[in-house]
This record gives sequence, C-alpha cells and structure tokens, in this order.
Amino acid sequence: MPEPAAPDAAASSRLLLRLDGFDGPLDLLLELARGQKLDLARISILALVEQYLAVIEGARRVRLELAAEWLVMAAWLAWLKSRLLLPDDEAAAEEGEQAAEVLAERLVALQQMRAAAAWLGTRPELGRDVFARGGPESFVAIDRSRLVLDVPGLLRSYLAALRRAAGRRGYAPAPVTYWSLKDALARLGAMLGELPDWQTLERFLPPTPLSPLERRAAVASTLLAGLELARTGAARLRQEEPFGPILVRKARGGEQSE
Amino acid sequence: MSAPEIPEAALRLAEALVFAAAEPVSARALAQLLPETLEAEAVLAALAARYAGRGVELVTVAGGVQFRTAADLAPLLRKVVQIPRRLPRAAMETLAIIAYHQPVTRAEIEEIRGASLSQQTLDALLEAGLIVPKGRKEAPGRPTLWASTETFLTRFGLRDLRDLPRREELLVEPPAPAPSPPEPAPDAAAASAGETGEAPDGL
Amino acid sequence: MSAPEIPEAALRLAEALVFAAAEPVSARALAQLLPETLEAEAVLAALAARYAGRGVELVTVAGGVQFRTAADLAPLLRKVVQIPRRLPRAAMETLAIIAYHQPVTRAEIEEIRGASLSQQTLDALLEAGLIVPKGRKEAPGRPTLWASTETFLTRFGLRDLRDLPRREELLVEPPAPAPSPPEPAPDAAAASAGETGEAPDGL
Repeated sequence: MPEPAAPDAAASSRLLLRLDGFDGPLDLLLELARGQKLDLARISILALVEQYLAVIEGARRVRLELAAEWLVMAAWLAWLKSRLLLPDDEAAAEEGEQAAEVLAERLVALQQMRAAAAWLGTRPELGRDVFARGGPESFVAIDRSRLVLDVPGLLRSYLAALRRAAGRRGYAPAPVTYWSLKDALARLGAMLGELPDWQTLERFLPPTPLSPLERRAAVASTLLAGLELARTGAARLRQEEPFGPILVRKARGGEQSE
Repeated sequence: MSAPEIPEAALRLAEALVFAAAEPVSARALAQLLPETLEAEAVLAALAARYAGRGVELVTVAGGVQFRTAADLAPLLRKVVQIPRRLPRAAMETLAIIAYHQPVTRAEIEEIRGASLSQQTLDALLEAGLIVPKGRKEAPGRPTLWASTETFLTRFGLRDLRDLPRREELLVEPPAPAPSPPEPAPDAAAASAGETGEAPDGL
Repeated sequence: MSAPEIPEAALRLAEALVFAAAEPVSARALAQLLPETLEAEAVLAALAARYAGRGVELVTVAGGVQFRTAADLAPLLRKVVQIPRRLPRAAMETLAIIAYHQPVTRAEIEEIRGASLSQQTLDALLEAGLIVPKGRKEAPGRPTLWASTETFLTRFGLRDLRDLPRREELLVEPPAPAPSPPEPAPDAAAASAGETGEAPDGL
C-alpha cells in the first residue's frame, strides 16, 4: 500500500491545508482519484481509501475540529478498507467489493456531472459571450376594452352589497310587541258595551295587520281577557262545539257563564 | 457607395454593437472600439447603406443610431391581444342594484349599498352602455332615475329581467330589514312602483 | 444556395419578425405571416445563410431562431455591454445535474454531488430562470422535483435537451487540461475560490 500513497504524501499535505475548498468528502475523493491519472472505472479503490485516510489524519493533526462529514466518510472508508484487505469470510469480502463498486460508481457519476458543467461552461453563453437584441421591439397591442360580464358575478355583487349595507346598519330585529292581556282587556271591555249580541272573540283582535305569530298571541290574550271578564261577571262566553268559534257578549244583570 | 473603403471587420463590429445595445449607439461610443484610422460616422453610414430596404433598418435617433423594424412591415407584425377586464366591484354592485331595483335614484343606490356612489362608477356603466337615465323621480330635487339597458341584457345573456333570480330566491336569510324600496315595510310595495311588487300574499 | 427561390419580401418579413422579438421565434409563428406557398423553414434557412459570417447571426435555440452577436466579437463587446457574473461552480454543477437527471429532488442532487445544496445556489439558479419546480415526487415528504427551463436552453445555445452530450461521451476522463476550460481540475478549488475563473482560453 505505501507504494501508491507515498508519492501522494506531498499532495496530501498540500490538500489538507485547504479542505474547506472541497465540496465535501466525495469531492476530495474524486480529486484524489483523478490524481491516479487512470480511467475512473479502473482506479484502485484501496489506494484511494489510503489517501483519503492519510489526508484526514494529517488534517486532524493540524486542526482538531473537523466537520463531521469528513470523519463519517473516514470511518466508512476504514471499514471498507478492512473488508477489502482482511475479509473475515467470503460474505464480508463480497460486501467489501460491492461497497467499493458503489463508491466507484458515485465517483463516475459525479465526474460525469463535473464534465457536463464544464461542457456547459464552454458554450457561448447568452448575455456573456453572445448577445441578443438589446432593445427588442414589441408589436403586441393590448386591448382591454372588452368587459367580462356574467350573471353569477352580478348576483355575487348584489348579495355582497346588501350584506355589507346590512352589516353597516347593524342587525336590529324589528321590535315585536305582542297584544298583551292588558291590551285585550281594555279593548274587549270597551267594545263589549257597544255590541248587542254574541260575537266571535276574533272580532276583538287588534285592528292592525298581524303576522301569524302576533295573531296567535293576540287570540290567546283576547281569550284570557274574555275568561277574566266572565269570571268577574262582566261578560258571558259560549262555545257550540269543540274547536268551534268562541262567542262572547256582555253579561246582562245576574247572568252566569254557561 | 462609401462601403468599399470600410473593412468588413469594422462593419461586423458596428452591426453587433448597435444590435446588442439597449440604447441608441453614438458614433463616439463606436469609435472607442474601432482602430483610430477609421471614422465611426463612415462605418455607421456604410452599415445604414447595407440595411437600406431590408426588413430592419438603421435609423438615426436622439443620441445615436439603432435598428428599427421597417415601417411598412410593422403593421404586419402587429398583434392585438385582447385581455378582457372585469368591472370594478363598486360598479358591479351598482349595476346589480340598478338591475334589481330599477328605476332607482342615485340616493337610493347609495342607501342600499351603504356606500356613496362615485361619478366615475356611474360614468363607467354609462360608457359601457349598461345603464341609462330613465326619467326623474317626482320627489324633491327631481333626481334622475336609472335603469338597465338592452345591452345589459345582451351582455349578460338574459332574455329579460325576469331571467334573473328573484331577490327572495337569493336571500336565504334576509340580510336586514332593508330600509329601501322593495320589501316588507307596508309602504314598500307602493314605492317600488313598476317592480314586480307582489307584497300582499303570505300575510 | 436555397436563397434564389425565396422572395425578398418573405426574407424581409422573417428578418423583421425575428429581429424585433425578445425571445426565439418559432417557424410556426413565422408561417402565420407567410403565404401558404412558402415554407417557413426554408425562409429561415435562407435568412441564416444571408447572415452567416456577419456581426449578427441567426442561431437555432430552444425551439426557435434568434439573432445573436457573433461569438468572436464578445471580447470587444464586453468593453461596452454590461455582462452578468458567471455562475459559480456549485451552481453550474447543480444545473448540469438538473439538466441530466430531471426531474430530480434536492436530496438526489445532494447525493450526486456529495455535498449539501446551499440556499444561495438554489436562489441563483431560480433567479436566472434556469430551473423550475415541476411537481412533487410521490415519496415520503413529497419533495419538490426540479427541471430545467427554456431559458436554460436559450442561455446555453441549445436547441433542446438532446443537444447535451450523452453521459458516456462526457467521460473520456480528464479530457486533457485544455479543452474543458473551467474544469474543476486539481486547482479547481483555487479557481472557484478566487474570482469567477475567466476562461481565458478559446477567446
């Protein structure tokens, strides 16, 4: 092993001074491999491992703190070296060879991309080596006169306007005033005297237009008012059949409810 | 004419320089790149002669020369790209309110939208032919009444206004007791006059 | 050669069209302006022939043709035209990996380079419009896939990705120091560390 490593000892010590100049362990490995001046496919992985370990060893002597990636790669290469040199058995030997192949393939792949980048670098680059028209002319006229109009958009806008306006006004539910018992008593009492005969209770509902709910409330209040007047003897109530109209009239002297 | 005396190399350089420059190139700028023995003006004149009558010509403008498309070809290259635009939100809302509440005054529109209506918005709708003034309201100041147009129907693909969903169909929960023309208030039906005003039912 | 059959009017039109455009012009775009009897490709070929050897040349790139200054004039033009910095080595390598392996994830790029991809490099490539994200890989984490752009082709004067040398052709090993100028050869670190490695050769 010392054979391949020795001539590179000088190089190694040169390299370790600028480890920071490499883009990581693979970069360094590739450069070491290129130092072998062989077809990358036929480099000696073992020699490469020796060189890498020598560089890292040298670097550690100079600077104790080395980035973890360098050490991880060093540990892996040390393992690889042991597999290649002193395999425990056949399986270990095969494992070592496979790992060495993978490493060689990665180096080839990286070298290919290096070469591709270099090839791109030789191309006449637009903006550096060749130049396009500095002041291109545009003959595109933009016509923005057409309007996009669609019904969904119209409806969305309408609702948005209404909602926003509603939000601004704040939500104020219409004040609902139900026909109270007191209102019903007053009205029934006042009207009863003027009416000669049986009347349906509904005639005594309030005179204003009513919503269904208001109407039910008014019917209930008016019925309660009728019952109250009947209890005090001021009025008489009558119902001909279940759920039939309830009739009411002013009580004459001494009458009782039926 | 003057071309013969000008070396091809100088012509090529001038051509590339004028082509690549973003701004017009002055004779002085060209002179910096030429051997001293050559007159920049003469080189540019020769270049102009070479391009005379071609699809691209060398023209003299403020500050120097530049290439320009030959005037007779420009119309052929012109391409009109239509980029339809949307009405601004305020205009779309105003249009919707006019469509639903017409005929309606500006003050009523503002009341419904809860925002003031700019003249600009109204002008945009007028200019697009989507609304027209339609008489005046018999009220103090006799304000103009606004209505939608035939164009409005055409542009929205409507046969008539009844093609629009009715307001009640749009509103799952009424946004508020609108203080305005159409709905519930007992006197509303009268105010919305021409409208479909079918208030009474359902009560 | 083929020029004689092409009417001057068609040549002028093609010249004007390509000259005016900021981007490469496709034969199809030209065909739309030409009479049906004329082949756009033939017209462009005649135009290229007319400009061959001139200061401005017609080149085929990224699916179209574009006028560009002749490469040999670059040293002179650089004196007057501002040029951007060369892409750093890491960016060029990353770009090469993306061009060859696309679509490719960031992790895959890092695997090939054996080094992490800096934000700076990614930003530089994105800003120059040389790469774009192109979907996501169906793998844990759904990482973004990267691909090269039309701008990449235009910038490096490629008609399409097939203009790139095949990978096997690239590996004729250290292609001797000369032919590949900014090679990251033994002294690469120095070159990339110093200024932008001006590629002194070949010009």
